[in-house]
Amino acid sequence: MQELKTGTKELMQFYDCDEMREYFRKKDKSLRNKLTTVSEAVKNLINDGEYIAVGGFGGVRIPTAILHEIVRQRKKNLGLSGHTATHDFQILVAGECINRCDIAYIIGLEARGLSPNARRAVESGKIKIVEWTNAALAWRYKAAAMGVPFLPARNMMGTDVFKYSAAKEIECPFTGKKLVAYPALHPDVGIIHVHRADIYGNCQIDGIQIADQEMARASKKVIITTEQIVPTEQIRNDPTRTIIPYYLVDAVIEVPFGSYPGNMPYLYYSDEEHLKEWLEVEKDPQKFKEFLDKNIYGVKDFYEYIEVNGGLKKLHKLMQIEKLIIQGR
Amino acid sequence: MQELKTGTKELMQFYDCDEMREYFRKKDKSLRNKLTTVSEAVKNLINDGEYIAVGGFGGVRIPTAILHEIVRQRKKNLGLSGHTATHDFQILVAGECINRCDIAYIIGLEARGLSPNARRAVESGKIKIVEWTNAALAWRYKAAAMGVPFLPARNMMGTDVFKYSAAKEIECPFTGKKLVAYPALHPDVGIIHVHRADIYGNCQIDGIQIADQEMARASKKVIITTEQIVPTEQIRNDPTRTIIPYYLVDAVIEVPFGSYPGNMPYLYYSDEEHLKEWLEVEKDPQKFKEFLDKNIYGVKDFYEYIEVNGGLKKLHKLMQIEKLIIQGR
Amino acid sequence: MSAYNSMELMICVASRFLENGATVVVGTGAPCAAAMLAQKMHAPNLMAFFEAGAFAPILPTMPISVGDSRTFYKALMASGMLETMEACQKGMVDYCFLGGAQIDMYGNLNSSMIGTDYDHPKVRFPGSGGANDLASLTWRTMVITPQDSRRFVEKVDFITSPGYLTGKGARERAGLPRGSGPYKVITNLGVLGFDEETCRMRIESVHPGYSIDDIKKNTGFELLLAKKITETAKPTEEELRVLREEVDPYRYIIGRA
Amino acid sequence: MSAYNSMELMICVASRFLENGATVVVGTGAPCAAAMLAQKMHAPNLMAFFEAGAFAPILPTMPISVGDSRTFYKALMASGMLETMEACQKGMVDYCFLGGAQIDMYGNLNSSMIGTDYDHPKVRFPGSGGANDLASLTWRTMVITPQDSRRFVEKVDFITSPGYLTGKGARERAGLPRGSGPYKVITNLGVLGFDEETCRMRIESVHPGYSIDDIKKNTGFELLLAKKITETAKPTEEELRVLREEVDPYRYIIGRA
Repeated sequence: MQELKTGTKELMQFYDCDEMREYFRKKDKSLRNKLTTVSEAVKNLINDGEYIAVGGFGGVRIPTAILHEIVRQRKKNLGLSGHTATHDFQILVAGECINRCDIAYIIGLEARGLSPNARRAVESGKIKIVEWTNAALAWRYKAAAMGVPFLPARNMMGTDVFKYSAAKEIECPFTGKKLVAYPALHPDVGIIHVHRADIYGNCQIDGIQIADQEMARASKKVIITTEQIVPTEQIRNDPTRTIIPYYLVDAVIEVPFGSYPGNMPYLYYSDEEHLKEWLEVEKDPQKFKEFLDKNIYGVKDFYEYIEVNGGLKKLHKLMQIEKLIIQGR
Repeated sequence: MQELKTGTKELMQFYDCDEMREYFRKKDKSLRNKLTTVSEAVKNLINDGEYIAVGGFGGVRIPTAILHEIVRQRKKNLGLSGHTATHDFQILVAGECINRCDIAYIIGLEARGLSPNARRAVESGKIKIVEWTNAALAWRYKAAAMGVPFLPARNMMGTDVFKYSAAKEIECPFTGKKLVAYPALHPDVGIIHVHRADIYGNCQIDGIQIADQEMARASKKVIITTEQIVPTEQIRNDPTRTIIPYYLVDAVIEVPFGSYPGNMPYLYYSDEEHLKEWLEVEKDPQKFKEFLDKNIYGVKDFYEYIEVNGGLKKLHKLMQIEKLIIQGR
Repeated sequence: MSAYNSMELMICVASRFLENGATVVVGTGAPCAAAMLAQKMHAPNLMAFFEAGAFAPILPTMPISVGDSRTFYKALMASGMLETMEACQKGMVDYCFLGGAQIDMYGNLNSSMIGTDYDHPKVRFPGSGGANDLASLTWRTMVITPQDSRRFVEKVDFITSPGYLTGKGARERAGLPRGSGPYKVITNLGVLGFDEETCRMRIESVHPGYSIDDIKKNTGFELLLAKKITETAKPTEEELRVLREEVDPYRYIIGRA
Repeated sequence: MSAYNSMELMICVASRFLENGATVVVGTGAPCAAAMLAQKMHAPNLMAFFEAGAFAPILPTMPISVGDSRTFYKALMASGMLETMEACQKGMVDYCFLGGAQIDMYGNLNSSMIGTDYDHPKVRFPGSGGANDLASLTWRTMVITPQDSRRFVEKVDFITSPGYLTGKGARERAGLPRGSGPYKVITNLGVLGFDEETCRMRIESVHPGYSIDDIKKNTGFELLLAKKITETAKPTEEELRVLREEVDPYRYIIGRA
């Protein structure tokens, strides 16, 4: 028998699978119109202290309008699943909305560099963190989506990521092999931006889905923003394409260009100028405060945010970059 | 600590996950033309004694041409994953090709009744069986597809299905709950019929995929029959739709109407007359022998099999039934 | 009031248990007809999953397989088998419908074999398919079955799908999800439920023209009696019309009685 | 022979290790450029996975995120993150490319933090992302990194991605897949590999213009020497042309040197 280790950190978000069954049993699964507004969705579905998960990949297919509204409504003490959380993390930290995070990748914006403000917040200890990896968090969603309390895997063992996680080692009942066990992760609220949804919340995504298929199935509540609302007939004409079925969803909001300044595959590329501006102004807290007033606190909705950053002309350029008509990346 | 039970049957197909890693490492993953014929694929890729899995759902999207060829080439002592194995099971039993089966659902053809011949074979003990369920076998594929030696679940416990299986009970490391552990199932050969594939084996399926996504990823070798070969450009123009990537696949054969007499969603319905004939003639071993000669042993390929059963006129009718133009089911 | 056959009665009775907004995994045959009838009568928002991966189709006609193309005709999602099974495992699905060759007083079902020696069965049936999965993982198992004492037995030869196993608390002790189990058994003679204290089968309503004694005589174990036993309401004209004209116009199912 | 900068050299050298028919998970930056260069030079059948779910794209330009739309442009499959990770876990993927703030003699990588107190790091970095996953689950980890003794350290402050941990057999004892581990470390000074007996880092080739001593001086631990140490072959004219004209015409990556 091998020595089995256990991570030293406490599990910050875990529901017993029988409790979750009770919850999902009671969830209203009727086919009802769930159209609402960004501000209503955030007000009604996201409570201070809850644990949220953000779809997409940090700067790709992100629900920016919801993230800004969380900041604008000054939500506090949220938990976050930091599954490649880049610009999404940056926004939530800017608003001082989160106090704990299961991390796989935070602070950075991939090739763009690191967020000075997010780094300060994490290094100061204002945000309590527990270590995981991208696959680990995705498998944690998958366990929750499957309705089991854990899933086994073969990574993370032997490293400090395991040591500062809340994972456990187990022994395989068939092979005797040492495996890592990942506890199911049920976010209180999952927030996802998609290409198409109907008014009930049946959703289609074009291109990679990252971990959103699993995350939507794992979350207690799901908020969908969508590039466009389509008739349910369109969903029914191609049901193979449905990636999130309506009964998981609590709110649907049509937000054209809703992933801006993130990339929306097949539609528009990320606004690299604006993302660079974020990283730049964060170096100076005063400038950053003015920047947030201008871009988030001082604008009344997502249209105005886009307007402030170049409006239709900017969007047109990002569409042309996405379609490889003009150069950029 | 709870008492943990274990199924009483022996695991008939299990590979250690590190052995499978070595196997998959060596598998040729280059993008090469895999077009071949039904008879070559069966000759080269299915060996006596190997363990096979059949895609689709017994009488829906089944690779009939391959199944007939297995019978025609008189393959022996095959193992089978009986994941809702209906007409597929019936064909393989008719050819006396299988000697063991992990069963979820066998012998029956759902609402159509039971196969007298398959029943005789199982009741006589000629086919050794081990009990599972549809979900259990699908989760076994999924474990293999994920590269882990087992997956936990919450069904089968407390029943005789568990007792006569090779599953084990385990205790959840996070909740202390009793769970069932399903060992990974790596078929030696997975055989799947799809709507569209390119010459390399990139496949699309319209409508439900049953458990083929998992099974293709679990199998050591994969044989694809497809209604049509499409240019790779078509795959690349909609990569969201790819359900089986080429590197899993060993052989691709274009077999139009390849699921006949099974249903092929969106294209043609099952041939209920012919399936009824199967069930009827099986009652009389002599008549059944003649029937098999006529339909399998005595025909040289799949075109001829369809010809014997009504040819284009029959196919046209099944297409009209599928499209709800004429009544039938 | 029109005449009706026992299949029509069972389907109508079953359909009434399916409330609007509920979720159900249906098979082929009577359960599918019951779900369709419920949708057309009182439960337009009853959502049907099929075991092979379909969700919320607009069924154009009766499927012959739980995986055939009818099951995802104009569906909201055509996914895979584990999508359905995992929705059940997560507690998303209220009902399933099962049958079997034998059922005992705890609602345990046998669809595997007759005989006492596993390796030499007297009669071999198909096995679980998805039945064990649905009986384990949905909240409430419903059974539609003809009633006779060879089918309603003291002890099933093989437990394929778990009812309450050996009685109250046994499912949970076995590891099955908390609070799930058999709900109603709808036969040609009446409706049977389960006593909350003992988890044993009890008579809850008797179909018109039959008596409590008829039910007891056709049952191979001792049945409990609900506190109040009612007479089953007959199928209404409207139920029969919808069932015959819209749900099963070709009498695939209702022609079997 | 053209002049070349160190980034161009590292990309060319890395690309030569990627044989035709191999599978690789690539990130953004130099690894992506190395994979593209290999495909255009000698390995048209080199198949690239991206961590967020893309497989075998025809990259039109350098992606800035491993999840952005470039990564599945004209791809053969656009799936999800676990599709890639599980392909790795199954043993389907030969190579991954990683970097880090620190690396030790066993190829353990740190991309999490500098400092000794986890809760009060001196400097906090992004963390694993998918790095630990790829280092654990692909067969061979490749590293492209500038070489200096603050980066090549005796002991990393935090093991984010497993190298050979504490030496031979340690990965397997920890539970990681058998036979996997670090393969090559490509720096601006040379190519380092790993000794088969001790799993310690060793010098295998030295880039033109540098010496074994230059490499040793820029390394904070004792390096072993391969039996035969060669001089790295310079980038060829054709490699440089393809890299500059086809792979990275806007000098996103090669402009960083």
